[in-house]
Amino acid sequence: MPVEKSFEPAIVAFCCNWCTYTGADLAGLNRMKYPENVHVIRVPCSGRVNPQFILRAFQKGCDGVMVCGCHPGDCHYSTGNYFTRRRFMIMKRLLEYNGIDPERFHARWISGSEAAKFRDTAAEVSEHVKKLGPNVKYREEFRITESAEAGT
Amino acid sequence: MSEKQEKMRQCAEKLLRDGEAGYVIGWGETRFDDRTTPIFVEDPAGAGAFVWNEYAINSLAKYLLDDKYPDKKIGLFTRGCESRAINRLLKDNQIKRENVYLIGVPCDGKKSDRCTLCRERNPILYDVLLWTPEDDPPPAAGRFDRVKDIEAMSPDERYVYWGETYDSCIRCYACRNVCPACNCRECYADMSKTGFQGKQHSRSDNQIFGVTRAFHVGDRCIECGECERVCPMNLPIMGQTQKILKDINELTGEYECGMDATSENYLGRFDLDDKDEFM
Amino acid sequence: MSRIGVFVCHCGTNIASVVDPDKLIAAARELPGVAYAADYKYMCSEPGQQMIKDSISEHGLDRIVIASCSPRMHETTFRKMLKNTGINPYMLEIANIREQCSWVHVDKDRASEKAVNLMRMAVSKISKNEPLYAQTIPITKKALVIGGGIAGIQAALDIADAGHEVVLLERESSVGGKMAMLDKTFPTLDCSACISTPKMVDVGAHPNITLMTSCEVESVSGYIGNFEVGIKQKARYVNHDICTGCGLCETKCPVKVESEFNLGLSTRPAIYKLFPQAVPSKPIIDKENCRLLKGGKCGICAKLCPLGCVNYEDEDRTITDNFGAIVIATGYQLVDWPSMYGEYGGGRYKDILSGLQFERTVNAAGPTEGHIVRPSDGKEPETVVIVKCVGSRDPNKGKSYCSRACCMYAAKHAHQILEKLPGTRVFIFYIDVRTPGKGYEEFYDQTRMDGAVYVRGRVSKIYEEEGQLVCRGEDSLLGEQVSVKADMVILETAMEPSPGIAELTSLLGAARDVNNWVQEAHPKLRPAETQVGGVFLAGTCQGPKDIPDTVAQASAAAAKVIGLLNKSEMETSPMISAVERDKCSGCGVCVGICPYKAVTLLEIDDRHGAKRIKREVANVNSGLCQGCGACTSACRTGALDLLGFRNKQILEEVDALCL
Amino acid sequence: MELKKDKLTEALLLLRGASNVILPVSNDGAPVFKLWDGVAEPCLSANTSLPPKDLLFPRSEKMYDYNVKTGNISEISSNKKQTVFGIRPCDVRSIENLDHAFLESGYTDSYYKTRRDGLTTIALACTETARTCFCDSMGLSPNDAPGADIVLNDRGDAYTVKSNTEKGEEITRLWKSLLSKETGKASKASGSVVCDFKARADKDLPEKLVARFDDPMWDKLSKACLGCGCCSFICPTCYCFDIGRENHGASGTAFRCWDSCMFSDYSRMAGGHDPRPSKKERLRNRYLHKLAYFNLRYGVTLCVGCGRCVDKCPANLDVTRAMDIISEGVRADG
Amino acid sequence: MESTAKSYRLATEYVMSRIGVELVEIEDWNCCGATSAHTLSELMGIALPARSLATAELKEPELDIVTGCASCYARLRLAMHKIRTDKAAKYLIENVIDMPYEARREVYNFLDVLSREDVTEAIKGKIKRKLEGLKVACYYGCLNVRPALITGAPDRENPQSMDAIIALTGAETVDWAFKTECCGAAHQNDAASVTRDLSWRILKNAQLSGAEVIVTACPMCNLNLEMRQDGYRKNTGRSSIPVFSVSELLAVAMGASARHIALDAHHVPAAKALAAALRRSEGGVAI
Repeated sequence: MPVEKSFEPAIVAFCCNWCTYTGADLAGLNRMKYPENVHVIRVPCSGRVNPQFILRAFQKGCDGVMVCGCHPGDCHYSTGNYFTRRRFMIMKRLLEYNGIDPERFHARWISGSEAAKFRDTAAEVSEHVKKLGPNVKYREEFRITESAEAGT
Repeated sequence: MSEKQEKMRQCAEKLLRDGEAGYVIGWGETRFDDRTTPIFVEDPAGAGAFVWNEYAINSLAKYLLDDKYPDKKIGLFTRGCESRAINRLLKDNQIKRENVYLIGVPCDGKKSDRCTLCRERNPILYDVLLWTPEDDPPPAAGRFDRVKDIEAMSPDERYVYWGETYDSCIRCYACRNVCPACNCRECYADMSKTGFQGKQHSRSDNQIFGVTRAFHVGDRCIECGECERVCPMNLPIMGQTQKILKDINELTGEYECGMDATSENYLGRFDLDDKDEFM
Repeated sequence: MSRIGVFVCHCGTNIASVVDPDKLIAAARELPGVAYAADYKYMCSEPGQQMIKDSISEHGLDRIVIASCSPRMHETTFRKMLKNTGINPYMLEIANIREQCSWVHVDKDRASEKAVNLMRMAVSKISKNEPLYAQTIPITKKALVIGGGIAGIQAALDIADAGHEVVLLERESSVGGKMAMLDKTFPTLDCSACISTPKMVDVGAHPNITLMTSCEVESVSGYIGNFEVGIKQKARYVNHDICTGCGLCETKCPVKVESEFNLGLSTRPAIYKLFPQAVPSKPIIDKENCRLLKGGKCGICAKLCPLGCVNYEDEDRTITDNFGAIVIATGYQLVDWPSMYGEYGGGRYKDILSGLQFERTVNAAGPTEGHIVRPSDGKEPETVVIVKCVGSRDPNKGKSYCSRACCMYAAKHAHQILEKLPGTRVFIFYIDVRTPGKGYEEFYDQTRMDGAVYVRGRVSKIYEEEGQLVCRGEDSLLGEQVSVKADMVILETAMEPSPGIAELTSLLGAARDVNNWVQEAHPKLRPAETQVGGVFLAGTCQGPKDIPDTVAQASAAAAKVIGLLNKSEMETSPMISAVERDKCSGCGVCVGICPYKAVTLLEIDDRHGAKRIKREVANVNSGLCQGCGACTSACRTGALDLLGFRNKQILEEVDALCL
Repeated sequence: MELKKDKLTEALLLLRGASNVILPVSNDGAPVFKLWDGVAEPCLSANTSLPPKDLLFPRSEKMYDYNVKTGNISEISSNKKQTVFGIRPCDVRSIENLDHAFLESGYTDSYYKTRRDGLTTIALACTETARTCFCDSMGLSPNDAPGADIVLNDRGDAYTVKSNTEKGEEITRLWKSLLSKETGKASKASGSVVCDFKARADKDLPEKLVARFDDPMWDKLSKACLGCGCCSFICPTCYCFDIGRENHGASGTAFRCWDSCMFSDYSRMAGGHDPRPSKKERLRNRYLHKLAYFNLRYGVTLCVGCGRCVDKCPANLDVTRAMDIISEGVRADG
Repeated sequence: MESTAKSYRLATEYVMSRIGVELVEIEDWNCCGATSAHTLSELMGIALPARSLATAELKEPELDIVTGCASCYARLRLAMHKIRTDKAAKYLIENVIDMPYEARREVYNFLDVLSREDVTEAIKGKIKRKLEGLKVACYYGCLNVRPALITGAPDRENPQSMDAIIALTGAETVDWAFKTECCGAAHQNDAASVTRDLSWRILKNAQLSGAEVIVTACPMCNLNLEMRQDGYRKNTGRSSIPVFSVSELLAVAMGASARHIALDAHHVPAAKALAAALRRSEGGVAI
């Protein structure tokens, strides 16, 4: 068996434009370091994140998913994140109920000034997901069979 | 039994004869004694086709969506479960109350697994009540029992449980088509081009259908159990929606859908003091 | 097939020292739809932009991906650049490979790999982009100012002076607000009425201002530039068109009720002016207390009026008007301390006054003509206790916030007592003394020099014994219990938003904070705006503040309004929600979710089979929608989608990450 | 020839040595076709709730991989050998019908053909019928499966083995050591099974149906229909599919998967127009396809009378009602 | 209740038996640990009352609990509240007391019971003579109302329930400021001077507000307010003021004789004040 390359997870972070995306930019400005495997998708508001995006991410091969927005009360659009909170309180539980490991999905409030929190969250999620290994649950079938065939 | 059946036929006949309703939806017989099928009677003379027995199981409310803009009222035999479904449709702005004539028929329980969770035998909404209300069944202990059973499993066990369940799903969408909470003009699952739902029959896509549908109806489910009754593969579909209901109950207290036509759905509103786990 | 151009910026060495631009270029060329890829040292520079423009015409590109710094930095720059290239400015995506890649990673290979991922995500997303076009909306050149206190007066005057029409709306029968009730203003001690009444007269006389007193907002629809507001004109029972304000009617009215203006310290008739300097200086009849209107026999005022102004048949009316901008200036009220502080007697003791009651007492035009006397027996007090932070900074019983103005007016009250009744002993119980303002600290110092005794601690109980008020509390500096026998106690109570603020803000779609103050759009950078376009904020409706701050904010709000009304039309962002009516079933879940009331149900003509029918679908008002997308996530069927962030665009990004 | 029942496991193991064996096993008492693991007891008491059509026409099937940058396309085909054991006469006929559709009239579906060539069918004649069965009304017999490679008939303690094809002969050779001479008398009534229920499938049914294309009866018949795809997906002869793609950057995979003519998106065209806008048109199309169109094209009725749709329909619709109405000329509400 | 609060007990029994209420003593009850236990250990402070409550729940599952003592009330009520709201505490406490306790029934103080509509009605019917003109300061004690989260008392500063009960006797209650002020009973022994100051100012405010007698709803309060009066007299030069329990006034109004309810057991002579009032109203009825 060939020596396996150490597992690098693919993590997607849906970040609202006004708080978390700004916080992530600030982390850059401050030259903070976090793992390369966290990729930000910019959305106007965490309320824009349709829970179905999360399913799609797991299906297509993401090993971890984050949804980040402004703290409740600070939403640029005043109430968007209150809906986010309800949606993902329910969705997170539903995902876990369906067998997705709790550590693979995280929702977090990160403000535009909380660069360190963004860095820490990215590092923490990355580390957890790395420990769990590649996600196979909800993965697209054809690709799994393909890689399985390629492996044998 | 036959006395009630007679009342139903008389009521339907009168409605049709007086022109109060364009047609009446009820149950009619099939070639098997232990099965009925929904029938739609327009002719007063045909009212004799309605039957009322322990096999009058199918919920009729969803048929109202086939005829959302009727010229005359639609008569509908309405039990507890139908009435909650109608509240669902009213709340979702899918039908107009003045377009239906609800003939209340308190239910005596049917020979169906879907009735085991029933808590309202009597219609909570009707225009006429044909006979005295029945006693509601004792509060179903363990409304969420099976959800608890699944919650007790490990994540991997849960994945296997649902994975195997969805392996046998044939994606016939009977669950969706019978569900009063599934009242979209067009289901997201019928629009594979939008990218949310693949058409392929794979565990992954089946699971995504299951979870997405649960999320779409979870805070709106009236727990009528029709989805499970119609499933040709006997899948525990309500095990998903009830999970959401259970969580909502735990997060904000007593939550039940279809008890009125105005309460906002859980995910359609928020509370500043909602529990927060995302700090 | 789209023709995508990918441009990789080095940002000097900011990007190129960590991320290998060659790798990005090579990877980009492998991607479907990419027709051209190039890199440059500074894409945002003049030559960089020129290079992009040249490539567009040379390679026939129809959409552009730029891998560079954060889109928050240069998205607008590059959009502007595209304006004259024939490519729609929204056919642009930016891959953030600086702030979110080269600056946060060290390992060059991995960082380059991630940059490739981010670039690929942008390329995938842009393959689903579509041209977007900004709409323009006309602007009604007229402003509505809600609230006729000093904030509303100031805002109205500023807007009117700039040449725009203003309607100033006041719930009471006169403008003036709380400032008209005050005696003197700190720290200069100029007479409040002397500085506010001229402004009141000005708003009454300004050709551009329509004063609407005894009015309330009943309904609001529309959006920035185009509000339609229903205003309820409450019945006044006096025809103000002919009334001269002679005051004859007030003299013989047999009814005596507690005066609101004097906070119960005196009485007024049922036909009354709010106070002598009221603007408009014309009376109204209080229908709750008028004998005739309550069904009894009277009619004296009608008989007295030489002009026949009194009309007992008057009714509430609704007036509808259109406005381009709205200013909320509804002010504050003081908390109902008796219901919060049982330990202060819960309102049982007559000689405990609120700060505002004391203002009326010490005011020469007030019920005691400015004599500081006890309401119970009319005697001058020898000892006065002033308690600060009653209801403020008290999360257990009142509000957790600081009411900001009390420290200063407590000092002012002490000063006034010591000035008018030399030799009086004045004790001020305080938690902290906060004096951030010009001349404030000096004023406080002076008050202490004058003899006011500051005791650091809360008063735990006030009770009456032998005709005096015993104030018990702790002197936390001495660490001892203290007890002061006072003849009069003044409670400097907390401010809270005016009643009705919840209803008004929900009509306007504006948000409130946890304490019910109207929420500003941004606490630092947009303090005079709400998050609703075209709705602005002035004064204490936004939070406790003193007069100078109130006036400053009112002028700031006015400046915003003037800026808006000076335009004849405005551009709206095209990145807003859009409805696919075919898919929409009209369930209406989006309506309740929109914080801007931009989504409504609209009845449209349609067919159902062969039948012509009417059905309801969601409709997005492009003037109101701010593009948050919350509605789109709630739309099960996907009939609502957010332009610029469509479902399929985001899904493409997700897919592209997982290759 | 006959195969003693106590030799059945041995016989199946022999088969398993040569190909995958698919046979009905019990799933909570209901028989379902499964890839045999060599251990599970075959469950042969009744027909399976799902037909074995996915052996030839999988629910989802990869067709080819492609790359849009390079233009490369590589076809994917499966030529696994499979033997299905215990398939009933109706399902055997359904495979014959699928053969018509996929292999005849000028078009050969290569994906189907590869699988079909690799498939051997060992049928088991019915010993009793379910109450929803009406195969003998549809021109086939529960007692025989002439289209199968081998037909077994239950004789109590043994099965008679009849080979119809070369593939069948191969198996009898494989089983040689296990087969014995028929022991004359049948110990259990077999070969004389009839369906209790009769549908009215007269010879001229296709023409009659087509003639009544615009009959109001379709309205009546479809009213209770939920518009789900249950009947299509459990039907042994429904073979509609949709083709989709999974893209991964420049490369991707094309696949096909089952579709149902009862679905609202089935006949929707690119511009949004749908010639079958409501369930009335969809149900009519399905019935006509089963009972008329296929017959007019290939000379056999597509419906094999297995009764699965009658059994499983959530609204308890019954295809035989349409046949009755047509044959008797009665009105739908009569 | 057997010794220092004898008259409170006798009067309570008298009143309750007259209106047909049966009080059942909790079998094997134990000290609630009031005033000291919780300062030593929070757990002990809850476990002690919880044990008595658990016993009551076990032996008399259908009965609510009532106590005539403000301190006991505060402790019992806290235990009930804790069990109902804090699952972790419940688990811990049940382990300590080795008994299940679900807190199904309510814990009331004596005033709650007397204020029940049916009880008030019953008392009304049993009042035989009026204490016309007797000026009463109702002293509720701090722990009958505090902390509000636990007691649910509607008004912590100026409660009215006892005033309403006393009004039934024909006596006149005064508006005064110390209804719920701490009397310091908890520190009678360890900080006598604190207790002294606290109780003196209660006595003083009652007198200055025109009260002739003070009425309490707690034996500890009652004892404490009475015992401090010698010093009070000497130090302030004021006269002493009789202190009764709420039951005593009710009992007297219902016709109990002084001997009946051991009125002579009071430290501060008590019977005289009542006698005067009775004389005023009934024209010379002896007590």
